[in-house]
Amino acid sequence: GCASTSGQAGQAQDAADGKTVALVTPQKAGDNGPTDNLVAGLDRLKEAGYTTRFVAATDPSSHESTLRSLAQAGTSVIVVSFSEFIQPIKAVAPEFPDTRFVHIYADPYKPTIPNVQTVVFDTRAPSYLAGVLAATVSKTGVIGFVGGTAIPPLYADFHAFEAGAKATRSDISIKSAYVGSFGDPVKGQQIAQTMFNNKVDVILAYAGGSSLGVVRAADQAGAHVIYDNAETPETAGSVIAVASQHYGDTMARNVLTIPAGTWKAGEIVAGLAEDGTFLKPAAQLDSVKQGAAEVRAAFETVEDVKTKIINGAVDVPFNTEAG
Amino acid sequence: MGDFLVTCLQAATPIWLAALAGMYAQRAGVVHLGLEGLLVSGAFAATATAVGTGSIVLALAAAVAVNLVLSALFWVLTTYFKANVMIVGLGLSLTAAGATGYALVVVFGSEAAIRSPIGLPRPFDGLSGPLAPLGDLSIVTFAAVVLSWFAWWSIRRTRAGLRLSACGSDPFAAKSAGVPVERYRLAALLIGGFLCALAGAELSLAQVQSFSDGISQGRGYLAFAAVLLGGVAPVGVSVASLFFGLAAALGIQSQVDFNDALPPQFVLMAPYVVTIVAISVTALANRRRGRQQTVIMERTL
Amino acid sequence: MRRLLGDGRVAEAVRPIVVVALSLLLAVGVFGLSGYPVAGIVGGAVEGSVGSAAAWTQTLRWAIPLLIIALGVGITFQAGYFNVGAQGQMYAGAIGALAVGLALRDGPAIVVVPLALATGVALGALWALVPGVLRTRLGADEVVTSLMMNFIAVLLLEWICVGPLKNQDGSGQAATTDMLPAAFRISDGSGVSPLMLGICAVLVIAAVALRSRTRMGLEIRIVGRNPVMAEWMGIRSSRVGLLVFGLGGATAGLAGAVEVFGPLGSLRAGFSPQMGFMAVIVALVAALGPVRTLVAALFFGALRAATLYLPVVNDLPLAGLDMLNGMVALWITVSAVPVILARRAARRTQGAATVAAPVEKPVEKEAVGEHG
Amino acid sequence: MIPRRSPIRPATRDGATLTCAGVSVDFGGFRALSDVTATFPAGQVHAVVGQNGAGKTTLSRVMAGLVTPAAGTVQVGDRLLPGGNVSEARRNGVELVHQHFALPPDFTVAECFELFNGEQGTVGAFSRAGLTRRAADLLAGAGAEVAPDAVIGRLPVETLQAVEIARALASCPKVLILDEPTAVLPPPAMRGLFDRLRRLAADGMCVIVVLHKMREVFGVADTACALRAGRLVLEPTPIGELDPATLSRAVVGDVTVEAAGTTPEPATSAPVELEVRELGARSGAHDASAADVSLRIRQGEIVGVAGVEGNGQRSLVEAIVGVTGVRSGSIAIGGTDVSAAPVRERRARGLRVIPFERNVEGVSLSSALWENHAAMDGGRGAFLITPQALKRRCQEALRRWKVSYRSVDQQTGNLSGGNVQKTILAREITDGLRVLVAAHPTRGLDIAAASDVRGALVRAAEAGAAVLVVSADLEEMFEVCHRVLVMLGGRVVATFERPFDAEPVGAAMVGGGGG
Ligand SMILES: Nc1ncnc2c1ncn2[C@@H]1O[C@H](COP(=O)(O)OP(=O)(O)OP(=O)(O)O)[C@@H](O)[C@H]1O
Ligand SMILES: Nc1ncnc2c1ncn2[C@@H]1O[C@H](COP(=O)(O)OP(=O)(O)OP(=O)(O)O)[C@@H](O)[C@H]1O
Ligand SMILES: [Mg+2]
Ligand SMILES: [Mg+2]
Repeated sequence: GCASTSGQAGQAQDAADGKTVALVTPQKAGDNGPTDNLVAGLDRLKEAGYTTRFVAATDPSSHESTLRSLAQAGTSVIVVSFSEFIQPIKAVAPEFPDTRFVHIYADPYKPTIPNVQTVVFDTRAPSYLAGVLAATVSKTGVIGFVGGTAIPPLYADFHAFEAGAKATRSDISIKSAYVGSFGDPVKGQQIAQTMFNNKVDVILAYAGGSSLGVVRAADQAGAHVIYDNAETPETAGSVIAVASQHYGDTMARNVLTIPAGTWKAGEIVAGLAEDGTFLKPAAQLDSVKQGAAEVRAAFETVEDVKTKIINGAVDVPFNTEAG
Repeated sequence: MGDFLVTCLQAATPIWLAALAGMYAQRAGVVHLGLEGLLVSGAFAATATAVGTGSIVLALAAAVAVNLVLSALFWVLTTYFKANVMIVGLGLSLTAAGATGYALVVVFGSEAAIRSPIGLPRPFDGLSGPLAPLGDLSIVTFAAVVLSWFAWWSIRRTRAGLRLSACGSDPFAAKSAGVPVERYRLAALLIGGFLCALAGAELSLAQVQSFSDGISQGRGYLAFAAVLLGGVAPVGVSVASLFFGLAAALGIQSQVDFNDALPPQFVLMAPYVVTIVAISVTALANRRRGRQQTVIMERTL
Repeated sequence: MRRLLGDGRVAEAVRPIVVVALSLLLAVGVFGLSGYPVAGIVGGAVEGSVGSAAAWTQTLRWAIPLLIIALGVGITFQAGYFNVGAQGQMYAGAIGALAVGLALRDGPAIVVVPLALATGVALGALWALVPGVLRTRLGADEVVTSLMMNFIAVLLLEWICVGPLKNQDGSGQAATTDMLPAAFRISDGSGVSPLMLGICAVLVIAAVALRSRTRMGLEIRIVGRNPVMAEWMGIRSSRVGLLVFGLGGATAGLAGAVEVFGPLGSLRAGFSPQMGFMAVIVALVAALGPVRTLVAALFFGALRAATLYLPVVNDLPLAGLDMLNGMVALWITVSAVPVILARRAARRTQGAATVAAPVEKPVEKEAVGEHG
Repeated sequence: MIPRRSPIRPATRDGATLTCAGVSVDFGGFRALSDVTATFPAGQVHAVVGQNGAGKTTLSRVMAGLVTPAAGTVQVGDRLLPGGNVSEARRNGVELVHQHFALPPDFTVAECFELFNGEQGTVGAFSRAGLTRRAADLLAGAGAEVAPDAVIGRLPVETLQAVEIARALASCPKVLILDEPTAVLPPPAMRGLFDRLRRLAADGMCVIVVLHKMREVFGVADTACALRAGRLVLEPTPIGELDPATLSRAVVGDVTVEAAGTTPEPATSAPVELEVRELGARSGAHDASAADVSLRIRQGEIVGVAGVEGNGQRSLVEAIVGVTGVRSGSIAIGGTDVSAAPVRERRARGLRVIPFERNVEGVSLSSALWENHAAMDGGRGAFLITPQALKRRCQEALRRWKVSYRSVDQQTGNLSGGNVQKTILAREITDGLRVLVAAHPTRGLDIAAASDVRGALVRAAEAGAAVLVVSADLEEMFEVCHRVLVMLGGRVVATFERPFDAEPVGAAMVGGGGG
């Protein structure tokens, strides 16, 4: 590379201190969901004295070059999120042994790459719990799943959701649909509305930006939503629970192990047990018009199942196939 | 059933209004590929203003104002600077997408969706009985019904409409009849800007009451397809748009009902496949009826 | 629908430069006004595109697919068809090439790679022939159909990546296919290799030859400007139409195949989402001339490299760069510059003119492309 | 076609004198008109003549407000018109009937009337019934038999002209300008038109007609003026003070126009080069289907097909050329059946064509001259070409045909109509020519250019080609043809041999008896 501008020189300087961290995500910020969550984690690193940079690399064919540019610019830690980055990391990480890579939400690399740490987030378990919750609180016996795009992790989440619901109530009926985009709340609303018109009364929304549409439809229909993003004032009244992940916290914690000297390559698990992923009652649950009490009651079952999942008594299926 | 029809109408409304906009433009001789951009800019302006002022009237006014400016820009570039209509249209769509995303960051500090405290009024909210589903429809959907009638009337039953159509059918003839062709084109584009402002407001403020980056998701291009599918005629364009609404609602319904049967990607493809088939069938029918496109001499003035 | 794509006359070489420069200025002005450091942006852009060997590699890496697609798009436009489906054709080509590569993953590279690239070319052409046949046989508008074919291809690619060709490593949650064997790759991840540059050189030479040394090139231009006259002269314009759709699709398909066998090594859902549209702009900036396409592709490759590099050194939102690309498209066909220049030139030579002044767009579909 | 009967519409408004003072027009630096000053008094028919590209159309358009003059004024009566304002011109009673008609092809006849004659500047709601009724009245008044809801794009040219004249008269103009109205008319219809113009002038209207043929000028006009290269070389002069020779000289300058002369008779033993047997073919909505058409043309023979436009001539020509399929019967070139052969194969056998519309079927206006010329071996020839060689070939051909051009790289659309026609001749009349099909070969050409073209046809025949001429210009056909067939409703209804007599031929064209 070259270091002609002062910005570059400054970065190189920081790199010498091991204090620059870059976050690369495959989606733009602003989804109020995973990406924003990660960006919040980045802000914590900034507070901790890191020079931070956030890069939204929306074009999969640019992933490799973005990683390479960052590494060449002397970035000391590069955090990437989601499985889109598996192949680019495999290609780039070995070229820059002095740069640490933290991969949030992916399968561990086999064999382990010495400068890559993978944080495996288990979102299946909270999906399973969401199925338990939905089946418990549903009055109609019909529940729904709304995904963003139809991709393997969401298929897996759906299958876990289905299993949780079926295990709770064998006659439960489950509808599912994919918006086709994580950024189309309008269609999310129409899908949810259609589901509510077809007897669904609880939806697990795993649709990022499109989930807001699901919430709006639920407001209209007086139905319940298990939400995948951070709560906002708009989600009051229909969101009964949040099924999400502490991406940002986990990321910040893991990056901070580097100066602490405890960083290790390979696999780190962030699941229910580690509080990396969770299903918890909505903070604004009291504003839900009907059934807040039932939801609270249902959470006793949920906690019960959660314990069983953690100690292995309940097996959450893992199936990334469609259908 | 009523619910299903309401979903059809909701899905159709933005496409419908944008398609009417495209119809006016194409009648006047301007192929309008900027509909997508105008949808986004209308949606953004409406939502940003609603967030800022809390007034739905101001929100609509802002959407209209922004779209009038962009439509005028379209006109200036294509008419005065003789830029290629289609490239400018596509460029407008791309620029609007980028500019609204950029403005989100600059004005609101993040790329996050902005949420409006208010939505479009729903004139029949609170009805009970079989008409209850109508309560879910925003005022813009009803406006679309009225405006499509207006489009029909203005195009088919007024001299101004005849003059507008002449600008597209044979600009030289129009000019010979004393029609100020460029001004009529500007008028058509401005009407289109207004219609797309309503369509954009419907997208962002009717149901989801928020604007997020890329909210129109290609609906403007479907609207353009509806213009051609509907034979650039008011009734045909309305029918084509409603057909797209129906296709969208059916797509959703079939996902909900049989998601296991078919990979979701194929269900999501349906509207596009349907469009191609419909355009081809229309073209074939026109060809059968001998309505072939002929090379028209462009007489210069 | 046949359309005019600019009237390609005086100062044709100057116009794109002026327009692009103005767009850049305008965009940088907007960035500056909204509080981003102008010097940092410009510096970063230069550094990311031409500032180092790595930057040059990046510029070439993005110029290659743009060039390959734009050469074909240019041919299609020359014949008067406004095919905006390069994106979908590129995906079709990528899918076809990868499928062959994976199916024959144990075969010898010397056989499999050419076969796979050829499959990509064929599938790209087939994808383009859908709108092509509908247009030439039924008269269905190619803008709409090719646009719709793009949407379909995006979903098809997504399905391929999560369904039939899904990478089953680990828990199988990546929306991507298996990697091709390293022996099959025609470049490493940097996306530039002598072989790929060679392919580009061959294509540019072929396009130049097609345009100025073959009867086919001549007939394509005649069909593009007046299909009726072409028919009367014995040129079957619908065949030429199919041919150019096929050629355009073939190059886009090749670009997809080259992406997969070069920098990517596997298919990823939604890769290079703007490539097709950018190639249209490249072709138009170059006024459909092959050599100028090369220059324009390099420029837009550099712009893309800069665009990708800027977030590495700056906080500029990605949307701002989309806006910049959009603005280039917005002004790119503006002909105010040549109109003004032509008027000047005419005023100078006034009186000397014995033959009429230039004709302005005499036939509706005339004038895709440049003259002389 | 429907013969026009009594044109009964009187001018209900007084005419007015039209005056051009110092009118100049620039087209991007090219001076199309310079300093034209002329007065056209009311109550007369004024002829405007001039070569192709002389500026006749431009002058008409300036008067009608369609072109903004760079300098000068147009005055109607005592009212000065603002330059380049059609509405004002029309409000002051100036109507222009265009050379190529300006009616939107998607419109119905009734809609056209409303477009042109509805009140300006109002939204103007109307009902369909009202529209149709008004149109029917106007059409009846103008003696044109057209259905008000007929679509413009499907009407034959002659009917279009009737519609255009009806719509021009509907606003009771003071000044009526017609740009080359005779180009599309057969003789009987032309006579009808002239009668009508005379009557309008008699009623006080100022009628200005752009014409090419001396006979027409002397047949209809009260005054004539001539344009040459944008200048008025002959002021409107009473026709009595002029004779055809003087006027011709004013038009073409000092160039002498040679007559094509009479073609020598071909030997009766000469082999048949083009044979059409019981042909059935249909070209499209604008033309009658050719039905049961048979004709044989020997080497050296020129056969004319006369007829009112729209009676199957186009179907016949397109079937011979091969752009329209043969439905029944057969076509043979040089004894070989080519009924199913594609265009390029027929051209390879020596078929050449001068098409109906030179700017549509003949050349690509925005292509370079050499490209248009190289199109001659369309679909054939070697895969690789050498542009330099093609340019040289084009250059030689254009020189031989005395086309005035600057460079073979120049856009074809920059040439005037006559020169464009010559580039087509230069491309089509080449070695290997065996059958030449010439449709309206001289339409719209000035005297000099037209005579060149006729000479070319004759020379082609002398060199042994079989020539088929389709035209509505009987004079021209009588001059060059050995035989003339008349087509009506897609059939050959009569055949005439030398010596020709215009009366029966004209009668046959409109279905009044035959020979
Ligand atoms: N829009 C235009 N731009 C440039 N030049 C033009 C334009 N219109 C006409 N001209 C040129 O002006 C000259 C006069 O044209 P005009 O149409 O008036 O000729 P004309 O006398 O009507 O010829 P014709 O007998 O062929 O109809 C021609 O040389 C023509 O090439
Ligand atoms: N835009 C233009 N620029 C330059 N010349 C033009 C333009 N439009 C027309 N002309 C020229 O103006 C003249 C008049 O055009 P017009 O349309 O009347 O055709 P024409 O040459 O008279 O042939 P014809 O009457 O047989 O169709 C022609 O010489 C033509 O070449
Ligand atoms: Mg003329
Ligand atoms: Mg003429």
